[in-house]
Amino acid sequence: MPGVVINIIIAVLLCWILFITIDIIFRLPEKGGVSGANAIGTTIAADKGSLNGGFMMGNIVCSPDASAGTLLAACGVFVAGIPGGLIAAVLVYIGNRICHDPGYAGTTGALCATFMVAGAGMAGIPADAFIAGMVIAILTIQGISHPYASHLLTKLWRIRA
Amino acid sequence: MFELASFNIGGHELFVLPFGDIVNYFTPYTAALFIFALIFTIICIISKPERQLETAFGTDAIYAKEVTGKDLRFRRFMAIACGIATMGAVTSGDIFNFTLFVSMVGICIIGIVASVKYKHVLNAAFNYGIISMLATIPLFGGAAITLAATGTLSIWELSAMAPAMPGIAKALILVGVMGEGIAPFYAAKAELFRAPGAPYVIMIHVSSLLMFLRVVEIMLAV
Amino acid sequence: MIPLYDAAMIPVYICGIVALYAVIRIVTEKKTLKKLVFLNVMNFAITGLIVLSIPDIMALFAGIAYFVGSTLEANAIASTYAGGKTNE
Amino acid sequence: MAKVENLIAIYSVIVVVIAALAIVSLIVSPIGYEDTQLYPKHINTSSPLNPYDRGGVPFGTTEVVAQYPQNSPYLGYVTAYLTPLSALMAISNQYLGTTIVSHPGGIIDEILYNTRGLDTIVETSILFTAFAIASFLYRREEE
Amino acid sequence: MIGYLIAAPFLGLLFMGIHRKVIARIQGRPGPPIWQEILHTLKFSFKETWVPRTASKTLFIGIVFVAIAIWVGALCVVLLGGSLLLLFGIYMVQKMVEHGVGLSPGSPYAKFGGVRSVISASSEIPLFAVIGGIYFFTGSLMISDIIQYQADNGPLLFSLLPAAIAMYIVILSKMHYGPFSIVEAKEIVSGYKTEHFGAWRAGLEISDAIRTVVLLMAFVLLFWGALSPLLLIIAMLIILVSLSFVCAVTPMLNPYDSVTMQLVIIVILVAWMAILGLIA
Amino acid sequence: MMDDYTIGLVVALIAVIITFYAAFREKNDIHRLIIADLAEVSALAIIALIATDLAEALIIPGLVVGISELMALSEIYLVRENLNRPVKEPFRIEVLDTAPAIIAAILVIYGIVLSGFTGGVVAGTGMVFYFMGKKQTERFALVETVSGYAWAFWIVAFFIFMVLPEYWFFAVMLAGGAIFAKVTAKMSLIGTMRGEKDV
Amino acid sequence: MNEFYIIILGLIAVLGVISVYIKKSPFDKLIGLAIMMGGVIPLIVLKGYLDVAILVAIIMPLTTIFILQATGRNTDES
Amino acid sequence: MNPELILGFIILLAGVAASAFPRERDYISRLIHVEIAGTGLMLVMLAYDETIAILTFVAVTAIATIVLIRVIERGEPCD
Repeated sequence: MPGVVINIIIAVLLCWILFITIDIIFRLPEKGGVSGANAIGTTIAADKGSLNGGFMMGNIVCSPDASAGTLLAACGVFVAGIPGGLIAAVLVYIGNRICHDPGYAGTTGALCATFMVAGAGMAGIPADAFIAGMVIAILTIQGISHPYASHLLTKLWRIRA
Repeated sequence: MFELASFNIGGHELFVLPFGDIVNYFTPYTAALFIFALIFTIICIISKPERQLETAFGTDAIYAKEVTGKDLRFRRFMAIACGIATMGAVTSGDIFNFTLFVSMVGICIIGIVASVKYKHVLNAAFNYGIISMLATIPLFGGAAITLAATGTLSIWELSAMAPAMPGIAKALILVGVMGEGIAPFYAAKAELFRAPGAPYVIMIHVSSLLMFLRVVEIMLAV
Repeated sequence: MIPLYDAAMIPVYICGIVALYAVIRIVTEKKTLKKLVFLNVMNFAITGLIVLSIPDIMALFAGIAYFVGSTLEANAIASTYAGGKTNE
Repeated sequence: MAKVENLIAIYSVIVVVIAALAIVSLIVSPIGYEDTQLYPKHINTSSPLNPYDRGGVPFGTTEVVAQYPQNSPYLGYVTAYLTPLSALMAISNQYLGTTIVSHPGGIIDEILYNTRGLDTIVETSILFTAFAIASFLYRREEE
Repeated sequence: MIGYLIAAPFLGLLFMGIHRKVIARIQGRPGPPIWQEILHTLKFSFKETWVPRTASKTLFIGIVFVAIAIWVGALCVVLLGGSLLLLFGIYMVQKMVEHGVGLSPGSPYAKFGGVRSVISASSEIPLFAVIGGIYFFTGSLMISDIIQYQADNGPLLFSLLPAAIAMYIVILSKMHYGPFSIVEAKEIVSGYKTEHFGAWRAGLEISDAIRTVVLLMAFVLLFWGALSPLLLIIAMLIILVSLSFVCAVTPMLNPYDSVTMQLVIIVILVAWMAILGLIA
Repeated sequence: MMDDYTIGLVVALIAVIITFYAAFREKNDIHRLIIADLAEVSALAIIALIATDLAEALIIPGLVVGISELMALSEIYLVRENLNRPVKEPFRIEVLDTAPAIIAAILVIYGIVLSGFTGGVVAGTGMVFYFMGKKQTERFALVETVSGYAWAFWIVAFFIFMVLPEYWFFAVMLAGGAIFAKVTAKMSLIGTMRGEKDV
Repeated sequence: MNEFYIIILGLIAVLGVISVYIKKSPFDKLIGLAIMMGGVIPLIVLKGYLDVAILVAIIMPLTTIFILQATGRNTDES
Repeated sequence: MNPELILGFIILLAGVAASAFPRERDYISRLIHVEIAGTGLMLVMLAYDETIAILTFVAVTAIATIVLIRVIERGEPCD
């Protein structure tokens, strides 16, 4: 029982770092990809938030990005090992095209996450811990407090820009 | 192989036409209804519509309304479809199949008048259409209750086990048929019947009356 | 005797509770666009639930179909709410 | 009764009354569910054809409870047959039952096309008629 | 059988003549001779025949043949002891015939006649009460079975009086000059028959004649039982004369009153059926 | 105590009563159309309670009747009110540029695998979505012709079943394929019939 | 295990229904619909009918998009 | 009675009631409420394992939606 909890905490940290890094590398916080993401960003900014963080949150809502890639790759590894992760990456690519997203953040995220989860599996952290971990990680960004999360994301974005 | 148990309603069966589980049959009664439908359908096929005389208001002029071209072909097609559906309904030996034919008659009735361009006719058609759509609830509901309560839909089997069909189902089917064929029974304003094109308009009346006669027979037989 | 919890079930519990939490946040949130952000959390959690319930390759497909579908839906709602294409 | 618009209200009242009577009579004396139904279901969750596995021999007979078994000597032929594609799906995965059975050959095809084929004919004719009405009106408006 | 078929039109036309004569006498007029209707029909048969220019030709002609055919069929059903339901089916098809005759020429008068015949669709509903009552008592709808039942248990006229009254009213609504004959009221010329001339009109008259015979005969057979031919004709005559009395002393109702009257009758009958059902 | 079926039937009948009560109070024609759509749901609920394979075979015709009447009635309504174009100015959202082609492809392929009526409707949904993303109306007449021939093929297949049952395999394939083509064609017509020529 | 799933999913579905009913704007109603489907689709998966679940998950957004075509852009400023 | 069936009945009744007595009288809300009833029906079918019926029903509902949308977007706004 405590082992499971520790596994999940480690998974949360790994997922969090992975998807934030990839999203920022792919310039998600720069601007909203579609008009919906734009609108979400400005709404969050108007509500005591920060604009760039808001754009990134809007992009996460409107298209499968690295966070979705991580989750789905974890799911893929959970059901079918590394091939499952690759299938998930392909499907995330299709999902990106469906959602009018020109970037490759989701696909890259899925590929990276596949190897990360598979590697962690050898180190003793099962894939289902990563699924739970990713859910908690996205909860910290999207689900607790939008102003703080957006400010945090904007700070991280400043580092890159 | 097939023996109609309730032969004292419409006579002994003359001819059986099996389509899988749905076994259509002709008794003297249904055969007579079938022939009526057939005659009126043939009349629809071969006759040209009349030119209805109308007086134009304000003048003494009398002009003839004509049904021509595409309109004519469309309405003839609808009337024929209506006739075929009626023939199916009167010979069907299966409750659900009967309800399907009845709802087809309901649609065809709307179709026959739908091409007329007068607003009041279209209004009547729309309202009857809504009713015929609402009437599918009691129709299908009645058939479904019959199936659940007796384990069969065939009129042959149902008539053999006599009062097995629940009263609820009978009432629902009766109301449903009334809804699909309500147009002629609400003729006080006679919107539908003012539409020109006598052979096709008569088809409306023929089909709903025959449907009604048939449902009375089914209700007595099962 | 059903145990109160099962160590292998902890991910499922986490997903379920997060989903429920997200739903409650959606229902209590006032602004439509911010609801969508919480909806995204719910999608993650439900996808996790789907995949964790049946470990099979088809469940992966189902999860991804669900996720992409609801993302598309969120995208469409947000874009329509914002008024469609801005340029042209 | 004076206006055609009120007809729907009148009809609704009739149906509401009958449905209310039906509920009352159901509560007083439930009509009960007949246990010997046609084409009953039996669920076998471990089969790849999950909700629709009815057993039987391909190209042979399958025991299905039809209304008139004597009427159709080929009853049950369609039920157990799998096309190559559906056979492939069946061995590759456990959870594709609906897709496999909906593919040609399966109990629903058997019922729809063979034993209750007339229903399907009527049903498609209804669709055809309604589309004829809709497309006729639509195209006349276009001109 | 053939003999009956040939005799029926003449008998019917004679009955119609008697009907007119009785009405005239009650109203204090001399009235036409009783063979007037026969002469009438013969005269029409030899007149020039044409089809109006606006008419739908096939329907205009075909409907006349349909009218004759259905009542010949009905006569066969009654004579052979067929299904009562079939007889009433034919009775309802008559409605469509009137409608078709009225609509086919395209003339407004005929059309009004046809539309009015549709309005009086409510007059058919008492028939179902009759059917239901008879089926309830005898357990069969074959006329032969009903006659057999009456031979065993006595006439149905007394045990099923309301049904008999309903059927009487149904016959009444089909008689000329009756209170419910709104389809041929004088304000719309000759109702649905306005445009049918010559041989077509003769055909319609013949079908009317056979109809009169069939309905009267069915009434006697259903509510009294089998009789020898002579007694049958006398019984039919008695009913006819009683009908003529009713026709003579009542005014013709206007369409809406007529429908209302029929609705009242329906309500009474349905109530009676409900009571019957409750007792059983 | 009541069994499952009776409880279900009571629930479904309550739904029917509510539906008809709504129909009784409603005076607006579009609202009436929507209620008619709701009515289909109540009707199907009663059929679904039977819970055999036959029930499914009955649900499918029920659905067809509902959708076809709805279509005919909506067209009659539009003709009666003389409504030719949308009152609101149309606008585009981004996903409609990319999503329809991919999703339509998925649905059509899956529909072909399913075949039969179900497949037809699934593929038809995909086609409707595809045509919604398109700007010009497509070749209406061609689609109609295809569906007409498909219907004829299905009738042929039915008679093979009834008259020459030994060729049942051929008949199943023909029926499944023909009904698929027919339904897909009919359904995709709805997409073209949306007819926004000015967009 | 199943009890947990069913309680959570049932709650989600019912909350979705309630939220559809009490919210006024059509957009909020559509979000409520999405919540409800989020409760229903896993129930289909739990029964083992994955192909059905996939199809429902694909067609559900289509229905939403169809409805969105008629809502038009947001008009109330809130 | 299995839980899907109970949930299905609840949602079906809730949906039918909601679309019969909507809080706002505009077409779109009513249409969305009809979707709820459809979902309830879907659950009932699921409880009885009628999966092909579910597939067909979902697709037909989508098409019925667009048919109604076609009317709504051309009709007069109602209040």
